[in-house]
Amino acid sequence: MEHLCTEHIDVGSLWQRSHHPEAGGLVLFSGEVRDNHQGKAVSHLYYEAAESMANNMIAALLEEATQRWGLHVAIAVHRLGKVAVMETAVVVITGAAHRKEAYAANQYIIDRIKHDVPIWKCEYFAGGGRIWGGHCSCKEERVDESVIF
Amino acid sequence: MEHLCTEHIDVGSLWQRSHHPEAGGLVLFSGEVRDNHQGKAVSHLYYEAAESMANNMIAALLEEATQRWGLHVAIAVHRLGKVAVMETAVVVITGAAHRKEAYAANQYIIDRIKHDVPIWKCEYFAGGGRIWGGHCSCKEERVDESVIF
Amino acid sequence: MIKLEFYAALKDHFPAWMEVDDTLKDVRALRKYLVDRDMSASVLLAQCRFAVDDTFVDEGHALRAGDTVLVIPPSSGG
Amino acid sequence: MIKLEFYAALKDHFPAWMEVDDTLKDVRALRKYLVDRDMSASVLLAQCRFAVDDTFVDEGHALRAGDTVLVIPPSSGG
Repeated sequence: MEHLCTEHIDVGSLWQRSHHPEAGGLVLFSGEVRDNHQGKAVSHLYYEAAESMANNMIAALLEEATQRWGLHVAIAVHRLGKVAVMETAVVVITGAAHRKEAYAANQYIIDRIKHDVPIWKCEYFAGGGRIWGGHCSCKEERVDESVIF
Repeated sequence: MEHLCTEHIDVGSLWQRSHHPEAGGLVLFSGEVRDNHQGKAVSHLYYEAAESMANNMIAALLEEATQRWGLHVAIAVHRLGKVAVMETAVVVITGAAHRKEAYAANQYIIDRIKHDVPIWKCEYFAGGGRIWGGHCSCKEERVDESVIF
Repeated sequence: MIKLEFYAALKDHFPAWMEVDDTLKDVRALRKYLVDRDMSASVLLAQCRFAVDDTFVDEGHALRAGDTVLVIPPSSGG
Repeated sequence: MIKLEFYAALKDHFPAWMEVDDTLKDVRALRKYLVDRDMSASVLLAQCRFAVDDTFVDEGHALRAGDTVLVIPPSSGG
Protein backbone atom coordinates (compact mmCIF):
# COMPACT_ATOMS: atom_id res chain seq x y z
CA MET A 1 0.00 0.00 0.00
CA GLU A 2 1.46 3.27 -1.19
CA HIS A 3 0.76 5.32 1.94
CA LEU A 4 1.53 2.73 4.61
CA CYS A 5 4.82 1.04 5.24
CA THR A 6 6.16 -1.46 7.73
CA GLU A 7 9.84 -0.70 7.16
CA HIS A 8 11.89 2.39 7.96
CA ILE A 9 10.50 5.37 5.99
CA ASP A 10 13.20 6.58 3.60
CA VAL A 11 12.62 10.33 3.94
CA GLY A 12 15.65 11.11 1.78
CA SER A 13 14.33 9.18 -1.18
CA LEU A 14 10.83 10.67 -0.83
CA TRP A 15 12.47 14.11 -0.75
CA GLN A 16 14.44 13.33 -3.92
CA ARG A 17 11.21 12.97 -5.87
CA SER A 18 9.50 15.99 -4.29
CA HIS A 19 10.62 18.70 -6.65
CA HIS A 20 8.73 20.39 -9.44
CA PRO A 21 9.70 23.31 -11.68
CA GLU A 22 6.54 25.20 -10.68
CA ALA A 23 6.81 24.48 -6.95
CA GLY A 24 8.64 27.35 -5.26
CA GLY A 25 7.73 26.21 -1.75
CA LEU A 26 8.21 22.68 -0.43
CA VAL A 27 7.23 21.72 3.13
CA LEU A 28 8.11 18.43 4.76
CA PHE A 29 6.65 17.32 8.08
CA SER A 30 8.09 14.38 9.95
CA GLY A 31 6.34 13.04 13.02
CA GLU A 32 9.03 11.35 15.08
CA VAL A 33 8.88 9.23 18.18
CA ARG A 34 9.67 11.13 21.37
CA ASP A 35 11.48 9.55 24.28
CA ASN A 36 8.79 10.60 26.74
CA HIS A 37 5.07 11.06 27.13
CA GLN A 38 4.04 13.51 29.83
CA GLY A 39 7.26 12.81 31.67
CA LYS A 40 7.11 8.99 31.41
CA ALA A 41 10.04 7.45 29.52
CA VAL A 42 8.90 5.86 26.26
CA SER A 43 10.62 2.73 25.01
CA HIS A 44 9.02 2.60 21.54
CA LEU A 45 5.72 2.96 19.73
CA TYR A 46 3.65 0.44 17.87
CA TYR A 47 1.23 1.50 15.13
CA GLU A 48 -1.62 -0.41 13.56
CA ALA A 49 -4.21 0.59 10.96
CA ALA A 50 -7.39 -0.53 9.31
CA GLU A 51 -5.07 -0.85 6.37
CA SER A 52 -7.05 -0.66 3.16
CA MET A 53 -9.37 1.98 4.60
CA ALA A 54 -6.46 4.06 5.92
CA ASN A 55 -4.56 3.84 2.65
CA ASN A 56 -7.62 4.88 0.63
CA MET A 57 -8.40 7.75 3.00
CA ILE A 58 -4.85 9.12 2.75
CA ALA A 59 -4.99 8.90 -1.06
CA ALA A 60 -8.31 10.78 -1.06
CA LEU A 61 -6.94 13.35 1.37
CA LEU A 62 -3.92 14.05 -0.86
CA GLU A 63 -6.19 14.43 -3.87
CA GLU A 64 -8.50 16.79 -1.95
CA ALA A 65 -5.56 18.93 -0.75
CA THR A 66 -4.06 18.97 -4.25
CA GLN A 67 -7.27 20.43 -5.66
CA ARG A 68 -7.85 22.84 -2.81
CA TRP A 69 -4.35 24.33 -2.65
CA GLY A 70 -3.15 23.72 -6.22
CA LEU A 71 -0.33 21.45 -5.08
CA HIS A 72 2.36 20.21 -7.46
CA VAL A 73 3.67 17.75 -4.86
CA ALA A 74 1.59 15.80 -2.31
CA ILE A 75 3.08 12.78 -0.57
CA ALA A 76 2.20 11.07 2.71
CA VAL A 77 3.47 7.82 4.19
CA HIS A 78 2.66 6.39 7.62
CA ARG A 79 4.73 3.71 9.29
CA LEU A 80 3.10 0.65 10.88
CA GLY A 81 4.47 -1.77 13.46
CA LYS A 82 7.23 -1.00 15.95
CA VAL A 83 8.92 2.40 15.67
CA ALA A 84 11.94 3.44 17.74
CA VAL A 85 12.62 6.80 19.39
CA MET A 86 13.69 9.49 16.84
CA GLU A 87 12.42 7.40 13.92
CA THR A 88 9.83 8.83 11.54
CA ALA A 89 6.30 7.57 12.19
CA VAL A 90 4.71 9.70 9.46
CA VAL A 91 5.94 12.00 6.74
CA VAL A 92 3.96 14.55 4.71
CA ILE A 93 5.48 16.51 1.81
CA THR A 94 3.64 19.29 0.00
CA GLY A 95 4.80 21.59 -2.77
CA ALA A 96 3.04 24.61 -4.26
CA ALA A 97 3.95 27.70 -6.23
CA HIS A 98 4.17 29.68 -2.98
CA ARG A 99 4.96 28.68 0.56
CA LYS A 100 1.67 29.76 2.14
CA GLU A 101 -0.26 27.04 0.31
CA ALA A 102 2.43 24.43 0.94
CA TYR A 103 2.32 25.04 4.72
CA ALA A 104 -1.49 25.17 4.90
CA ALA A 105 -1.94 21.97 2.92
CA ASN A 106 0.75 20.18 4.90
CA GLN A 107 -0.88 21.02 8.23
CA TYR A 108 -4.30 20.07 6.92
CA ILE A 109 -3.09 16.67 5.77
CA ILE A 110 -1.32 15.77 9.01
CA ASP A 111 -4.24 16.99 11.13
CA ARG A 112 -6.62 14.77 9.18
CA ILE A 113 -4.26 11.80 9.34
CA LYS A 114 -3.98 12.18 13.11
CA HIS A 115 -7.67 12.69 13.77
CA ASP A 116 -9.66 10.91 11.07
CA VAL A 117 -7.64 8.18 9.40
CA PRO A 118 -7.99 4.82 11.19
CA ILE A 119 -4.42 4.49 12.45
CA TRP A 120 -3.59 3.96 16.11
CA LYS A 121 -0.50 4.19 18.18
CA CYS A 122 0.33 2.20 21.26
CA GLU A 123 2.97 3.70 23.54
CA TYR A 124 5.25 1.25 25.31
CA PHE A 125 6.91 2.67 28.41
CA ALA A 126 10.48 2.01 29.49
CA GLY A 127 9.27 1.05 32.96
CA GLY A 128 6.76 -1.43 31.54
CA GLY A 129 3.12 -0.96 30.57
CA ARG A 130 1.54 0.36 27.43
CA ILE A 131 -1.28 2.68 26.47
CA TRP A 132 -3.31 2.80 23.26
CA GLY A 133 -4.14 6.12 21.71
CA GLY A 134 -3.09 8.98 23.87
CA HIS A 135 -4.05 12.48 23.01
CA CYS A 136 -2.98 14.52 20.04
CA SER A 137 -1.12 17.69 20.98
CA CYS A 138 -3.94 19.80 19.50
CA LYS A 139 -6.23 19.31 22.42
CA GLU A 140 -9.10 21.37 21.10
CA GLU A 141 -9.84 18.64 18.59
CA ARG A 142 -9.62 15.82 21.10
CA VAL A 143 -12.54 13.42 21.09
CA ASP A 144 -14.82 14.21 24.00
CA GLU A 145 -16.63 11.26 25.55
CA SER A 146 -19.72 13.34 26.09
CA VAL A 147 -20.42 14.28 22.48
CA ILE A 148 -21.21 10.96 20.85
CA PHE A 149 -24.06 9.77 23.06
CA MET B 1 29.44 31.65 7.41
CA GLU B 2 27.19 29.07 8.93
CA HIS B 3 23.89 30.33 7.51
CA LEU B 4 25.06 31.32 4.02
CA CYS B 5 26.49 29.06 1.39
CA THR B 6 27.68 29.47 -2.17
CA GLU B 7 27.52 25.78 -3.08
CA HIS B 8 24.55 23.44 -3.50
CA ILE B 9 22.70 23.16 -0.15
CA ASP B 10 22.89 19.56 1.02
CA VAL B 11 19.36 19.22 2.41
CA GLY B 12 19.87 15.51 3.08
CA SER B 13 22.82 16.08 5.35
CA LEU B 14 21.09 18.94 7.21
CA TRP B 15 18.13 16.60 7.69
CA GLN B 16 20.38 13.88 9.07
CA ARG B 17 21.35 16.11 11.98
CA SER B 18 17.82 17.43 12.61
CA HIS B 19 16.56 14.85 15.03
CA HIS B 20 16.18 15.05 18.77
CA PRO B 21 14.66 12.58 21.23
CA GLU B 22 12.31 15.27 22.56
CA ALA B 23 11.28 16.62 19.15
CA GLY B 24 8.09 14.88 18.03
CA GLY B 25 7.45 17.31 15.18
CA LEU B 26 10.04 18.29 12.57
CA VAL B 27 9.22 20.76 9.78
CA LEU B 28 11.48 21.43 6.82
CA PHE B 29 10.85 24.26 4.36
CA SER B 30 12.74 24.45 1.10
CA GLY B 31 12.42 27.52 -1.10
CA GLU B 32 13.18 26.32 -4.62
CA VAL B 33 13.66 28.19 -7.86
CA ARG B 34 10.56 28.17 -10.07
CA ASP B 35 10.79 28.07 -13.83
CA ASN B 36 8.55 31.11 -14.23
CA HIS B 37 7.71 34.45 -12.70
CA GLN B 38 4.23 35.74 -13.50
CA GLY B 39 4.26 33.74 -16.71
CA LYS B 40 7.76 34.76 -17.85
CA ALA B 41 10.19 31.86 -18.24
CA VAL B 42 13.01 32.07 -15.67
CA SER B 43 16.48 30.89 -16.62
CA HIS B 44 18.03 31.02 -13.15
CA LEU B 45 18.30 33.20 -10.04
CA TYR B 46 21.23 35.00 -8.53
CA TYR B 47 21.35 35.84 -4.82
CA GLU B 48 23.55 38.29 -2.99
CA ALA B 49 23.66 39.35 0.65
CA ALA B 50 25.20 41.86 2.99
CA GLU B 51 26.96 38.78 4.21
CA SER B 52 28.11 39.28 7.79
CA MET B 53 24.95 41.21 8.65
CA ALA B 54 22.70 38.57 7.05
CA ASN B 55 24.51 35.71 8.77
CA ASN B 56 24.30 37.41 12.16
CA MET B 57 20.61 38.24 11.68
CA ILE B 58 19.75 34.64 10.79
CA ALA B 59 21.66 33.39 13.86
CA ALA B 60 19.75 35.85 16.06
CA LEU B 61 16.45 34.87 14.44
CA LEU B 62 17.05 31.17 15.15
CA GLU B 63 17.91 31.97 18.75
CA GLU B 64 14.79 34.12 19.12
CA ALA B 65 12.56 31.39 17.62
CA THR B 66 14.20 28.73 19.81
CA GLN B 67 13.32 30.71 22.93
CA ARG B 68 9.83 31.65 21.78
CA TRP B 69 8.68 28.20 20.66
CA GLY B 70 10.93 25.96 22.77
CA LEU B 71 12.63 24.47 19.73
CA HIS B 72 15.00 21.50 19.97
CA VAL B 73 16.10 21.95 16.35
CA ALA B 74 16.54 25.26 14.49
CA ILE B 75 18.55 25.37 11.27
CA ALA B 76 18.54 27.84 8.38
CA VAL B 77 20.84 28.11 5.39
CA HIS B 78 20.51 30.49 2.45
CA ARG B 79 22.28 29.96 -0.84
CA LEU B 80 24.16 32.81 -2.55
CA GLY B 81 25.24 33.20 -6.17
CA LYS B 82 23.65 31.48 -9.15
CA VAL B 83 20.87 28.98 -8.39
CA ALA B 84 19.23 26.79 -11.06
CA VAL B 85 15.54 25.92 -11.44
CA MET B 86 14.38 23.32 -8.84
CA GLU B 87 17.46 23.90 -6.69
CA THR B 88 17.06 24.95 -3.06
CA ALA B 89 17.64 28.65 -2.45
CA VAL B 90 16.88 28.50 1.26
CA VAL B 91 16.14 25.79 3.78
CA VAL B 92 14.65 26.11 7.27
CA ILE B 93 14.32 23.17 9.68
CA THR B 94 12.54 23.40 13.01
CA GLY B 95 11.81 20.73 15.59
CA ALA B 96 9.67 20.94 18.72
CA ALA B 97 7.89 18.59 21.07
CA HIS B 98 4.67 19.10 19.09
CA ARG B 99 4.02 19.98 15.47
CA LYS B 100 2.12 23.22 16.09
CA GLU B 101 5.23 24.96 17.43
CA ALA B 102 7.45 23.49 14.72
CA TYR B 103 5.19 24.84 11.95
CA ALA B 104 4.73 28.26 13.56
CA ALA B 105 8.45 28.75 14.17
CA ASN B 106 9.33 27.57 10.67
CA GLN B 107 6.97 30.05 9.03
CA TYR B 108 8.15 32.86 11.28
CA ILE B 109 11.79 32.23 10.39
CA ILE B 110 11.25 32.09 6.62
CA ASP B 111 9.01 35.18 6.69
CA ARG B 112 11.70 37.14 8.52
CA ILE B 113 14.44 35.87 6.19
CA LYS B 114 12.41 36.93 3.16
CA HIS B 115 11.39 40.33 4.49
CA ASP B 116 14.05 41.55 6.88
CA VAL B 117 17.37 39.85 6.32
CA PRO B 118 19.54 41.71 3.75
CA ILE B 119 19.52 39.08 1.01
CA TRP B 120 18.39 39.86 -2.52
CA LYS B 121 17.46 37.82 -5.51
CA CYS B 122 17.90 38.76 -9.13
CA GLU B 123 15.74 36.87 -11.60
CA TYR B 124 17.27 36.16 -14.99
CA PHE B 125 14.72 35.47 -17.72
CA ALA B 126 15.08 32.87 -20.44
CA GLY B 127 14.27 35.49 -23.07
CA GLY B 128 16.95 37.84 -21.71
CA GLY B 129 16.71 40.60 -19.13
CA ARG B 130 16.84 40.48 -15.36
CA ILE B 131 15.02 42.03 -12.44
CA TRP B 132 16.18 42.59 -8.87
CA GLY B 133 13.87 41.88 -6.01
CA GLY B 134 10.43 41.00 -7.17
CA HIS B 135 7.65 40.62 -4.73
CA CYS B 136 7.25 38.04 -2.05
CA SER B 137 4.14 35.92 -2.45
CA CYS B 138 2.73 37.32 0.80
CA LYS B 139 1.68 40.58 -0.76
CA GLU B 140 0.26 42.14 2.37
CA GLU B 141 3.78 42.62 3.67
CA ARG B 142 5.12 44.06 0.45
CA VAL B 143 7.08 47.30 0.82
CA ASP B 144 4.91 50.21 -0.20
CA GLU B 145 6.72 53.13 -1.80
CA SER B 146 4.44 55.60 -0.08
CA VAL B 147 5.16 54.70 3.52
CA ILE B 148 8.76 55.70 3.99
CA PHE B 149 8.66 59.36 2.96
CA MET C 1 -23.52 -13.51 9.30
CA ILE C 2 -21.82 -10.15 9.75
CA LYS C 3 -18.07 -10.02 10.23
CA LEU C 4 -16.70 -7.54 12.79
CA GLU C 5 -13.10 -6.34 12.90
CA PHE C 6 -11.67 -4.72 16.03
CA TYR C 7 -8.63 -2.47 16.32
CA ALA C 8 -6.23 -1.02 18.85
CA ALA C 9 -7.55 -0.82 22.43
CA LEU C 10 -10.71 -2.71 21.42
CA LYS C 11 -8.60 -5.83 21.15
CA ASP C 12 -8.20 -5.75 24.93
CA HIS C 13 -11.96 -6.48 25.00
CA PHE C 14 -12.76 -8.34 21.79
CA PRO C 15 -10.94 -10.67 19.42
CA ALA C 16 -9.32 -9.20 16.30
CA TRP C 17 -12.41 -10.37 14.42
CA MET C 18 -15.63 -12.25 15.12
CA GLU C 19 -18.91 -13.01 13.46
CA VAL C 20 -22.36 -12.07 14.70
CA ASP C 21 -25.72 -13.10 13.30
CA ASP C 22 -27.54 -10.72 11.04
CA THR C 23 -30.51 -10.02 13.28
CA LEU C 24 -28.70 -6.81 14.31
CA LYS C 25 -30.55 -4.42 12.04
CA ASP C 26 -28.30 -1.33 12.17
CA VAL C 27 -25.16 0.23 13.64
CA ARG C 28 -27.05 1.43 16.70
CA ALA C 29 -28.13 -2.12 17.50
CA LEU C 30 -24.61 -3.40 16.93
CA ARG C 31 -23.11 -0.81 19.28
CA LYS C 32 -25.65 -1.78 21.96
CA TYR C 33 -24.92 -5.49 21.40
CA LEU C 34 -21.20 -4.88 21.94
CA VAL C 35 -21.72 -2.80 25.10
CA ASP C 36 -23.97 -5.53 26.52
CA ARG C 37 -21.33 -8.10 25.71
CA ASP C 38 -18.54 -6.22 27.54
CA MET C 39 -19.69 -3.39 29.81
CA SER C 40 -16.07 -2.54 30.64
CA ALA C 41 -15.67 -1.42 27.00
CA SER C 42 -18.66 0.94 27.09
CA VAL C 43 -16.71 4.21 27.33
CA LEU C 44 -14.44 3.18 24.49
CA LEU C 45 -17.34 1.90 22.38
CA ALA C 46 -19.10 5.23 22.86
CA GLN C 47 -16.11 6.88 21.16
CA CYS C 48 -15.94 4.43 18.27
CA ARG C 49 -17.08 4.96 14.72
CA PHE C 50 -18.13 2.13 12.42
CA ALA C 51 -17.20 1.55 8.80
CA VAL C 52 -18.71 -0.71 6.15
CA ASP C 53 -16.92 -1.19 2.82
CA ASP C 54 -14.08 0.99 4.18
CA THR C 55 -16.48 3.95 4.55
CA PHE C 56 -17.70 5.49 7.80
CA VAL C 57 -21.42 4.94 8.37
CA ASP C 58 -23.84 6.55 10.81
CA GLU C 59 -25.95 5.05 13.59
CA GLY C 60 -28.94 4.35 11.34
CA HIS C 61 -26.96 2.52 8.66
CA ALA C 62 -28.69 -0.81 7.93
CA LEU C 63 -26.53 -3.93 8.25
CA ARG C 64 -26.83 -6.85 5.81
CA ALA C 65 -25.67 -10.44 5.84
CA GLY C 66 -22.16 -10.63 4.41
CA ASP C 67 -21.13 -7.13 5.58
CA THR C 68 -17.71 -6.61 7.10
CA VAL C 69 -17.98 -3.93 9.77
CA LEU C 70 -14.86 -2.21 11.13
CA VAL C 71 -15.12 -0.95 14.69
CA ILE C 72 -12.92 2.14 14.76
CA PRO C 73 -11.66 3.69 18.02
CA PRO C 74 -10.58 7.37 17.96
CA SER C 75 -7.66 7.78 15.54
CA SER C 76 -4.23 8.47 16.99
CA GLY C 77 -1.88 8.27 14.03
CA GLY C 78 1.16 10.45 13.49
CA MET D 1 35.60 59.59 5.39
CA ILE D 2 32.55 57.37 5.52
CA LYS D 3 32.47 54.18 3.49
CA LEU D 4 29.19 53.29 1.73
CA GLU D 5 28.32 49.80 0.48
CA PHE D 6 25.57 49.27 -2.09
CA TYR D 7 23.66 46.10 -2.85
CA ALA D 8 21.39 44.53 -5.43
CA ALA D 9 19.50 46.99 -7.67
CA LEU D 10 21.41 49.92 -6.13
CA LYS D 11 24.46 48.75 -8.04
CA ASP D 12 22.72 49.80 -11.26
CA HIS D 13 23.06 53.36 -9.88
CA PHE D 14 26.10 53.34 -7.61
CA PRO D 15 29.38 51.44 -7.40
CA ALA D 16 29.60 48.44 -5.05
CA TRP D 17 31.28 50.78 -2.58
CA MET D 18 32.40 54.40 -2.41
CA GLU D 19 33.60 56.91 0.14
CA VAL D 20 31.96 60.20 1.05
CA ASP D 21 33.27 62.90 3.31
CA ASP D 22 32.07 63.06 6.85
CA THR D 23 30.21 66.36 6.64
CA LEU D 24 27.01 64.30 6.20
CA LYS D 25 25.78 64.46 9.77
CA ASP D 26 23.15 61.72 9.81
CA VAL D 27 21.31 59.08 7.78
CA ARG D 28 18.71 61.60 6.61
CA ALA D 29 21.43 63.79 5.13
CA LEU D 30 23.08 60.76 3.51
CA ARG D 31 19.81 59.63 1.91
CA LYS D 32 19.28 63.15 0.50
CA TYR D 33 22.87 63.26 -0.76
CA LEU D 34 22.38 60.01 -2.65
CA VAL D 35 19.05 61.10 -4.19
CA ASP D 36 20.68 64.35 -5.34
CA ARG D 37 23.51 62.39 -6.86
CA ASP D 38 21.22 60.09 -8.89
CA MET D 39 17.61 61.23 -9.15
CA SER D 40 16.73 58.08 -11.11
CA ALA D 41 17.39 56.08 -7.92
CA SER D 42 15.05 58.18 -5.77
CA VAL D 43 12.16 55.68 -5.61
CA LEU D 44 14.53 52.86 -4.72
CA LEU D 45 16.42 54.98 -2.18
CA ALA D 46 13.10 55.86 -0.53
CA GLN D 47 12.63 52.13 0.14
CA CYS D 48 16.12 51.54 1.45
CA ARG D 49 17.18 51.08 5.04
CA PHE D 50 20.66 51.87 6.31
CA ALA D 51 22.87 49.84 8.59
CA VAL D 52 25.97 50.78 10.57
CA ASP D 53 28.03 48.07 12.30
CA ASP D 54 25.67 45.50 10.73
CA THR D 55 22.72 46.98 12.61
CA PHE D 56 19.78 48.88 11.12
CA VAL D 57 19.77 52.55 12.12
CA ASP D 58 17.06 55.19 11.84
CA GLU D 59 16.97 58.49 10.00
CA GLY D 60 18.40 60.50 12.89
CA HIS D 61 21.39 58.22 13.48
CA ALA D 62 24.57 60.35 13.61
CA LEU D 63 27.36 59.36 11.20
CA ARG D 64 31.01 59.47 12.22
CA ALA D 65 34.28 59.39 10.34
CA GLY D 66 35.33 55.78 9.81
CA ASP D 67 31.78 54.39 9.71
CA THR D 68 30.85 51.79 7.13
CA VAL D 69 27.24 52.32 6.10
CA LEU D 70 25.32 49.61 4.26
CA VAL D 71 22.59 50.87 1.95
CA ILE D 72 19.95 48.12 2.08
CA PRO D 73 17.19 47.81 -0.53
CA PRO D 74 14.02 45.87 0.42
CA SER D 75 14.97 42.26 1.21
CA SER D 76 13.94 39.59 -1.27
CA GLY D 77 15.64 36.46 -0.03
CA GLY D 78 14.19 32.98 -0.12
